[in-house]
Amino acid sequence: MIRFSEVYKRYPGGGDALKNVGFRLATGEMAFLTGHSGAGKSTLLKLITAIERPTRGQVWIGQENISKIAHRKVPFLRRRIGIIFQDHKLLHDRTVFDNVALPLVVAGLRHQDIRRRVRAALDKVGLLRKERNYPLQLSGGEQQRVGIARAVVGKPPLLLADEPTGNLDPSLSLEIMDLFAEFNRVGVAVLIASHDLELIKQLGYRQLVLSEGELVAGGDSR
Amino acid sequence: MIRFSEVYKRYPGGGDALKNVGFRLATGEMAFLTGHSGAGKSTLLKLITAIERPTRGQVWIGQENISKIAHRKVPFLRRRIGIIFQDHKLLHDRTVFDNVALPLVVAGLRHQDIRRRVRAALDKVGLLRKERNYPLQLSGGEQQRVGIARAVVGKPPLLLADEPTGNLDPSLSLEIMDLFAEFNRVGVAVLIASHDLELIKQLGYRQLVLSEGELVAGGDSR
Amino acid sequence: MRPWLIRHLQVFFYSLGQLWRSPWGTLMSVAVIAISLVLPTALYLALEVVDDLSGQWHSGAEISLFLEPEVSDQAAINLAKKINQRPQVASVDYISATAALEEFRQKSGFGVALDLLDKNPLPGLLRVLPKDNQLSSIQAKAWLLEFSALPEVDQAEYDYAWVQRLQAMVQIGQRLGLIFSILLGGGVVLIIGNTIRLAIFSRRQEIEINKLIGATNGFIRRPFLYSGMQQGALGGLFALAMIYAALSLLAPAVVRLAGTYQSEFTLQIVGWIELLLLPLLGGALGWAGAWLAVGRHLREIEPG
Amino acid sequence: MRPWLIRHLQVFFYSLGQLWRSPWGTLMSVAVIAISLVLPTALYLALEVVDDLSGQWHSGAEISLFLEPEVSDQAAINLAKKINQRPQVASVDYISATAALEEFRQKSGFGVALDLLDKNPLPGLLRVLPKDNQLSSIQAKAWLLEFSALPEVDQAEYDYAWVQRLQAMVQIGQRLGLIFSILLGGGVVLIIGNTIRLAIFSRRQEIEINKLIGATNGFIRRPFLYSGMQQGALGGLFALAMIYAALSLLAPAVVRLAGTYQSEFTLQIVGWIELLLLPLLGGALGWAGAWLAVGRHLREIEPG
Ligand SMILES: Nc1ncnc2c1ncn2[C@@H]1O[C@H](COP(=O)(O)OP(=O)(O)OP(=O)(O)O)[C@@H](O)[C@H]1O
Ligand SMILES: Nc1ncnc2c1ncn2[C@@H]1O[C@H](COP(=O)(O)OP(=O)(O)OP(=O)(O)O)[C@@H](O)[C@H]1O
Ligand SMILES: [Mg+2]
Ligand SMILES: [Mg+2]
Repeated sequence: MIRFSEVYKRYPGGGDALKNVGFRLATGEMAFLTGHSGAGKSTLLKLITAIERPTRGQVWIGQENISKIAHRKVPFLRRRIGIIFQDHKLLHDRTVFDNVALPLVVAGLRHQDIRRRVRAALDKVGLLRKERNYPLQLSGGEQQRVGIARAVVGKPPLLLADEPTGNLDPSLSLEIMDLFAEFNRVGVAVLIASHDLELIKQLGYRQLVLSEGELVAGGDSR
Repeated sequence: MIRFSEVYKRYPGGGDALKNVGFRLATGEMAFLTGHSGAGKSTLLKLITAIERPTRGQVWIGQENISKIAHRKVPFLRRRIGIIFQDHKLLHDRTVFDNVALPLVVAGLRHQDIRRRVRAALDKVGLLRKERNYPLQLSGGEQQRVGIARAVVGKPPLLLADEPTGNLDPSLSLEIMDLFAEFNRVGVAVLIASHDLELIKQLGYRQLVLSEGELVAGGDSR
Repeated sequence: MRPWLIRHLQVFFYSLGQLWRSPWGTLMSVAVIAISLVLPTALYLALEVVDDLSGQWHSGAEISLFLEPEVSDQAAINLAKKINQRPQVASVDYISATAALEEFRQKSGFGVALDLLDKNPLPGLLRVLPKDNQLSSIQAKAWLLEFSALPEVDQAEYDYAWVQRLQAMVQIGQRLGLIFSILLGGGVVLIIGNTIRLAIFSRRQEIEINKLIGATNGFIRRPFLYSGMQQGALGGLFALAMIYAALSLLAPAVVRLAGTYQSEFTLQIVGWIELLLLPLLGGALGWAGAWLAVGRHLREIEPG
Repeated sequence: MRPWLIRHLQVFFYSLGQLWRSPWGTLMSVAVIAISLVLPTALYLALEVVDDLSGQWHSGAEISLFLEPEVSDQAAINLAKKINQRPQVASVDYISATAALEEFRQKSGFGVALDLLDKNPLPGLLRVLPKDNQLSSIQAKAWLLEFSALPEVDQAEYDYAWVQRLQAMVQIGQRLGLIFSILLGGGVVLIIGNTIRLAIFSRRQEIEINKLIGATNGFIRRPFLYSGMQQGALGGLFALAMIYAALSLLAPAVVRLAGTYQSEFTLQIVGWIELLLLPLLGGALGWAGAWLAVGRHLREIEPG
């Protein structure tokens, strides 16, 4: 599903955020990405979604080399990936329903289908009764769950999450992780950046550990 | 320092976010505010900073009843409180230095003083070498620390934090909490909303526990 | 084909709804656009009116043929008919000596003085109006030579002063028209472009999120284009209303003025059908302005 | 007092820097403001020019006194002096019978015809120019009665048609002026207000954060006010340049036109000192527009 091969990322005017990173994530696999603050976790996820381009090396998603993907192909790449952001990235002037519906609207689904799938996704994160609210009327944890619903509503084969439980209490965090595991069981590949080591240990999936931009554990066995 | 007395908060079109909340936080005291997602932690902090007004009851900061504080007095109330937000709330088009300097500029300090105190605050959170960067060039944890530096730079007698370690790895979380404890030792009252029960237990300060808007532990002994 | 149409209609009504939800902002943008459309239109109408009036006044650019005193009315009329057959001549008027004196009396205000005359000192007169309104001075001289050679004609004259004046006025009008058109055409484009530009910035976050979720540039561009078009069209409608109001205010005064020239000119001449083009024009300009602004700024906004 | 001043200067240069950092947006806003300042100024200048020209043309609104044929030049001049002493009379011209014939010849274009006359049929003429440019028709009639009673005067006449025409023109000019002033005045306020309004929305987050940190409304308002003022002033400068360019383009044509009226009128009359007020006016309008927009929208933006 994902393959990094000798990937380097240097931001203009900064040191190397990623150094010689190589790993594979199989189709339908689930893994955690950990490491200290500033280790390069978010950077790695940004390379997968073509928000940033690698300075050197190659990033493959499925059969596609996205290190040099054409600009007009990027939207279609992103439609195949569900992304959950550290800071939710919700539209404050639209209801929860409209926020979750966004990927389906973008993909051009029919109105009835949108309605059905959005409600199913909201139900899964336990926010069906808040569908008419606006994001600012929700607590931080509720906003996070709206973001998760939006990421899964399009049934993408790959799910990326950047600290999805950062703002959730422990029991809710576990619930959300279970949700990811559930998606994983039906064949979705999942990669979650997190620093909740406790929880990760508990769940027992593969761990990719970054330190100072280098993959120090869980990468390709070379 | 802070006194809540029979405070109710109902948002328009929602249930009661806070119900009959009463507690005191002494000058120079440090406490944690915990509870499940949606319990009302952020709402409670918003009442202290006059972002929201209580539906019933009274909120006192020092000698001031801020349940009915006049609009033009609100800015001066907020200058006495350092606030750390769940989503950083940094200005993306200004450098780290300028972001941290903001409260001092607002208060009208002299240029030399601003420079000295900003660098001291940045040093404390370990970001002095990033003072010329823009927030988007920082990792999530680094942005969080910029927010902390901005909150403490004005040396306020009261510090509020809404999940300040939500996006930090455990060791950095501990560091940050130690930082708060340090401020507390020099006489600053600190109130931190967090769900990192592990860490809170470890630190051993008072805990105010909210559940469904009610204060179920750590409040006034009536 | 149908889902495609539905999607466009959705965006159309969505952006119309957005405009409706911020009525003050919409009103401001629309008013600004309307004003910038009113001004060139007013200029265009004014030029049309001047053109029309000057057509009625062109009689000044005529050639006067003073006939010999012995030429009879009948001979004069025959001559007039002969001249009228020339291809470049629009019309020929015969003014007999008696009629000339009468016109003279009225035109000059020297009525009393003329009563003192023993006999009519004026000759008969043929007024030749050329088809080409602005006879070049070379042409005019050729005509003068030719006409004065006719046996019935004593002398031929041409009102140079009037022609010069007219030409100078036309020149000023053209330059003014050029300057105003540039200013106002640029104004409309700038205003709509600026409005959309700022709208893009105030919806920066929305654009970023849409890009992250896999929206194509076309998808993101669409609501802005519709919004620009709708604002432009609304501006055009407002402009139409303003011009109608202005014409209603002006009409009585213009009719009074025209009356002093014995002219039956009224403002009804204004092309109502052309005015109905205003909303269409506004919509097209709005679309174009939005397209420019979106093209420039959409690329800048990338999620980081 | 000094730190206060320093803070204001800081904000001034900060917002100038902001403008400089987004040159395209600034250029657009400034150009839009400039255009909206140019148009009323052009109107004002045009009205000034017309006023000036019509002052030179007012000689049409005069009273003509036709003298009895037996009145000598000397007697006529004495009468002129006597009439000139009246308080309401601006000037009196004496045109002798000979001079009258000569003027006649030139004005009418009937030069040849007049050569046929045995003797000068025209009487001497006094042209009385009233001080009040627009003599009401009642006043005019009273004067006519009075003058025609003088023994030297054969008949007194007044050019009603010209007066009517002038009044109708003035009326149209005034109405046009009113309409244009309303449109353009409203335009300037709307444009600047709109620009600032959208600027506020695109800096919504900044405002929210500043409020959270304890900034007073005055503190938040200040950069917007400075920005509005600076944009307005820049717009005024641009407008000044545009008007200068337009005048340079127009001047030759106007001089040529004035030449046909034997007038020495040039566009130098235009008030250059008044034009220098444009940047000041622009700055003031910008400040006002920003103040309105900020006042309306600052309260809306509250951290939530
Ligand atoms: N746009 C950018 N420009 C310059 N430097 C950047 C940029 N984005 C990130 N960096 C730097 O790259 C390094 C890695 O950042 P990244 O956001 O990937 O860390 P992270 O592992 O996600 O940390 P956190 O857990 O705090 O979110 C950091 O040192 C950061 O300062
Ligand atoms: N502006 C608002 N309008 C309506 N309801 C609101 C608003 N803000 C919060 N709420 C509701 O009030 C309740 C308490 O919200 P609050 O943000 O205080 O929770 P929290 O304890 O901070 O949760 P979290 O840990 O997820 O941040 C929630 O049910 C939320 O939906
Ligand atoms: Mg990160
Ligand atoms: Mg919260």
